[in-house]
Amino acid sequence: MSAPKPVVGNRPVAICSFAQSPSLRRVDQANEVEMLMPVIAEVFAKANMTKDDMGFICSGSTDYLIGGPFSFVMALDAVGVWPPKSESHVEMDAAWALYEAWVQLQEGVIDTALVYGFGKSSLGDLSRVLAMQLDPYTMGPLWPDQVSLAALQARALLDRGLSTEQEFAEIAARSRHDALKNPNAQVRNETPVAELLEEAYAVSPLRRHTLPPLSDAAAAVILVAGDRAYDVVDRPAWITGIDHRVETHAFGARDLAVSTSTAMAAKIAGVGNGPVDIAELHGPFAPQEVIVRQAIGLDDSVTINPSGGPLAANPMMAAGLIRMGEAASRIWDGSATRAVAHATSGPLLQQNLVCVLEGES
Amino acid sequence: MTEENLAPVTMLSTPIRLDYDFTAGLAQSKTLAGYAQGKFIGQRCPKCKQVYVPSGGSCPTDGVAMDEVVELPNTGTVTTYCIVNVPFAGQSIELPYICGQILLDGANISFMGLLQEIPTDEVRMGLRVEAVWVPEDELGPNLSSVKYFRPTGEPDADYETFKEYL
Amino acid sequence: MTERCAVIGIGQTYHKAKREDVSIAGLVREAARAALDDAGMDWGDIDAVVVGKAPDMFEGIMMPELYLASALGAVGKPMLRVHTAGSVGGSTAIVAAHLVQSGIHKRVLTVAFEKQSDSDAMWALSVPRPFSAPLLAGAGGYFAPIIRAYMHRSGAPNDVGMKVAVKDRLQALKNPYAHLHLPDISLKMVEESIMLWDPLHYLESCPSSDGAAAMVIASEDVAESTAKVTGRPPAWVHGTAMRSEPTMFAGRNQVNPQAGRDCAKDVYAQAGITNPRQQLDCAEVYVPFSWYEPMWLENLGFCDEGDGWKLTESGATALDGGDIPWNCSGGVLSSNPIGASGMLRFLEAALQVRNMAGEHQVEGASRALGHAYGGGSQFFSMWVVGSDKR
Amino acid sequence: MADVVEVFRSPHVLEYPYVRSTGPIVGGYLSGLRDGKILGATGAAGRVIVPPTEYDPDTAEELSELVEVGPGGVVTTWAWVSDPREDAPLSEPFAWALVQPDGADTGILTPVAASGPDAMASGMRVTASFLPSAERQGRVQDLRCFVPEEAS
Repeated sequence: MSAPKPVVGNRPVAICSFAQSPSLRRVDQANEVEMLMPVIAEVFAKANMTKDDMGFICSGSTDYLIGGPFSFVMALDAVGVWPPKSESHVEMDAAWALYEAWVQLQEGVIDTALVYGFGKSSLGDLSRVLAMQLDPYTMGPLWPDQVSLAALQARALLDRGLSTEQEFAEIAARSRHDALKNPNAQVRNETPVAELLEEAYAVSPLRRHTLPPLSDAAAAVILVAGDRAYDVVDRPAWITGIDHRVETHAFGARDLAVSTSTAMAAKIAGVGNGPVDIAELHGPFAPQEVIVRQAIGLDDSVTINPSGGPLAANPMMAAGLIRMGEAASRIWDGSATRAVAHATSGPLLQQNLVCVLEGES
Repeated sequence: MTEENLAPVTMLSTPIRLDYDFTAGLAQSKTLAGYAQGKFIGQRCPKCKQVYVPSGGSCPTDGVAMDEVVELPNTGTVTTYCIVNVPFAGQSIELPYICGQILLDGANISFMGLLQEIPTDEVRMGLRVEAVWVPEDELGPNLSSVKYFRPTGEPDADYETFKEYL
Repeated sequence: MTERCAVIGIGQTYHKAKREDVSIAGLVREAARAALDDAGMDWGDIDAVVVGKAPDMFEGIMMPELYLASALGAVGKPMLRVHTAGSVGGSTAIVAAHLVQSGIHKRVLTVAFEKQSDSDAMWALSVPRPFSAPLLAGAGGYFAPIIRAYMHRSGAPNDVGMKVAVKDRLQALKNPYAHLHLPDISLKMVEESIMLWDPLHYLESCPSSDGAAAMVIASEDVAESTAKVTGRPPAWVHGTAMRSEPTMFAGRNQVNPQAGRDCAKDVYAQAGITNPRQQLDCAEVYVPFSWYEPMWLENLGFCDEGDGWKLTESGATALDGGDIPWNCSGGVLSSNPIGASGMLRFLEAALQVRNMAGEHQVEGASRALGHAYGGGSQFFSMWVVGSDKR
Repeated sequence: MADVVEVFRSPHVLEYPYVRSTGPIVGGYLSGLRDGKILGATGAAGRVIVPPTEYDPDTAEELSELVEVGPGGVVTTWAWVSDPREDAPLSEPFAWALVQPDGADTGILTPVAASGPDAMASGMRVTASFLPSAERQGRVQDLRCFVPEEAS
């Protein structure tokens, strides 16, 4: 057995364990630490490892979900960083924490890393919280809500003839259907497309089914470099390419119907170097899935979001990492040999990460 | 129509208000329920056996839930302290005042508490103190139920007994 | 394999209580532009951007690096945002260094900032949460009892902290970027300043500043070719380390935290340092309250436990005549844009070994430590830089 | 086990009156709005960016020249809000839109006051509607919204 040669980086690194808490509209019995703790325990148990086996720990979270500074500090108690650990945190989706850990693993000094992310959308008014991301001088004071902004992007896509409301509904129906097989998903049902299209607009042209749910959840992943990966899992999900890019924040100066940063990241990550079996995409709103899929260059043969994707569960700060964990799971169980995972951050797909995972064929 | 003689804009006021529905979580709620009854409720880690009060939900060194509830007494020791002379937002106590790190008897961690009924120049490390609770009808699920700590009059604790908790 | 990397560009703002002449973008840009100029580069030369700052509540913008992407020339590039509390300026530089050491990129711009005047630092650091303990002591009140514990343990005389406060402010007079320039600083002036959190006087505490810091970190080949063009030497990174421990736990040594000792041990091992006092020429160490100089002298192994105050008292840590000068720039006690404060330490260490520190240059400095810490003395980041490759 | 303990909940308000220094470009834009004018910045290759950014969105070069654009413009994309949130800029149903003012090459995020979704279309002409001059304070809200051109 030998790991496929990576396109980006020199050292093969694999996702070897993944755990997540069920996405719920409101996790009330647990604070952030309590929501995270069982997830950390599970990700270690699955790998038959402990915190003492970790060379590095990196997390992703944001203070505005809880409305107070240093939420990542409290969360550390879910791991128990004692004796002291080499540890870092990004104020980004944990997919970028995984990237930071992957970079360190490239150097060959350490072989293992724990990555986790958590977020509770239930505590605040997420639309208003996310308005805090906007240019504080010219956009923030208007408090535009995230659904309206996504609707602007959806209209740009429709106007260009690149998608249809029918397609949005098909994406939602497929996501809910696939989520039936995912016990951690939140929106799981069989709803005919025709029925979805009868729903009223939340913000036109977005009907309610095109919106991601508000979710509370946490997720964690263990990365292992080199042959040690085989000690943890029979068929490691090797990261053969990973890259991320950002666009301008001035989205009035962008073409909203396309995602140039996703396309760039996909190219550098080498998505086009071989066939893709499945892709886990983090376009939280249905039209954004269309944009991301086109940017990555995935054709109709690729199974999109077999987990149900973000339309079935969208815990902030963890949803991107969950895409990577879900994609890796398909490699482990043999249902895919080459998978793509995508994560996004910022208003209207401003920043995007693309990762290619491969198992030996 | 135009006011050409106005000075150019250089400053912008952007008030922010976000509303949250905060949840304390399971472990913290046990401690909070104790405050509402005028009691200190701590939790013991099943692995390291240390007693934490208040508890945030997990043992900070072991990363496991602390399932065992431990009721702690009203008395403890001041491990260290500072005297606050600076006014800041949200403060409601007359300056100067003493903030002590209080190690309750039977606990393995100290927390910050207000010290009263002792002049600022008489406070010292090792001082024995007890909690004074607010009247029963004012008790609530928060540390404000403890009005303050005051000296018990016992001899000071030996430095050796609390030096591990600094 | 860990590839060699070096600092080839350095920039910082003029730190002030309020930088009302610029927006947040204007502030970070000032430092970033200066770092590019130093490296003889332009925006297009940069492969990736790593941004760091402390809590977003200082500026009231969630993930402000998103809004700053164009100002930092990050469009079309990878951009990361680090947040590790007060140590973040150091951690950010370390993340940037890893992007080069891993062989992923060759030229990385790293920037850290805080524009504290947009709000109030005391408020932002301690936004009260429901059910949490009432706000009893304020920011400095967290550290004052720990300082008292140190004084008790070490038997240090009461005036050691005041000596640090004077020393660092005198050194700040030699740094044009420093926020506080107090030409009349004296022990008497510190002693007569208001006692904020007994045992801490007002002048023994850091200011609240607006400011930014930036560096260009490059691979070995780029560093060498750049130096040939600019004539300015690189600062080679000899080692980097980060360590974290929980905020509170039973038996925690808050005076001399294990995470700090472990972090120092790791970074010294990478840099081949066995005796930091002898082998380092100077150090830039995060000292936001005066007493943290003697405490960190011990934590970082510059002396035995309990002896830190003796080094300070002997003048060993002074730029003027000391054998191991600490915080020649004036340190955090003279400029404190929180998110940037750690990077300023890292950057000042690099300036010293490049022999570019101007009036506060330690003559012939060839190896220096940069240090940052944060949270409840629980997050540490450190690097050792040198004028020669290692 | 979990259901026997009462889990405490509490409202929590995060509130602060941030005051920001604008720098000359953003300050120039806000001064213009106060004067009832829309200003853009001349960016790389002569592209006019509005609201003006201090640095070119693509090339990062520093921008310094402000030029007046609008008040008329074109809707490039829009979203109909039939049930405005409490914090929405208009209390009646309205459209969020990107409007590209005449003479500009990018869009402003702005409310458009229209009678209904049927009165909205990408490509439609709109014109700026400012607050009365006495109410303008030098902030983005001074540009109250855009309105369909025939209705102005």
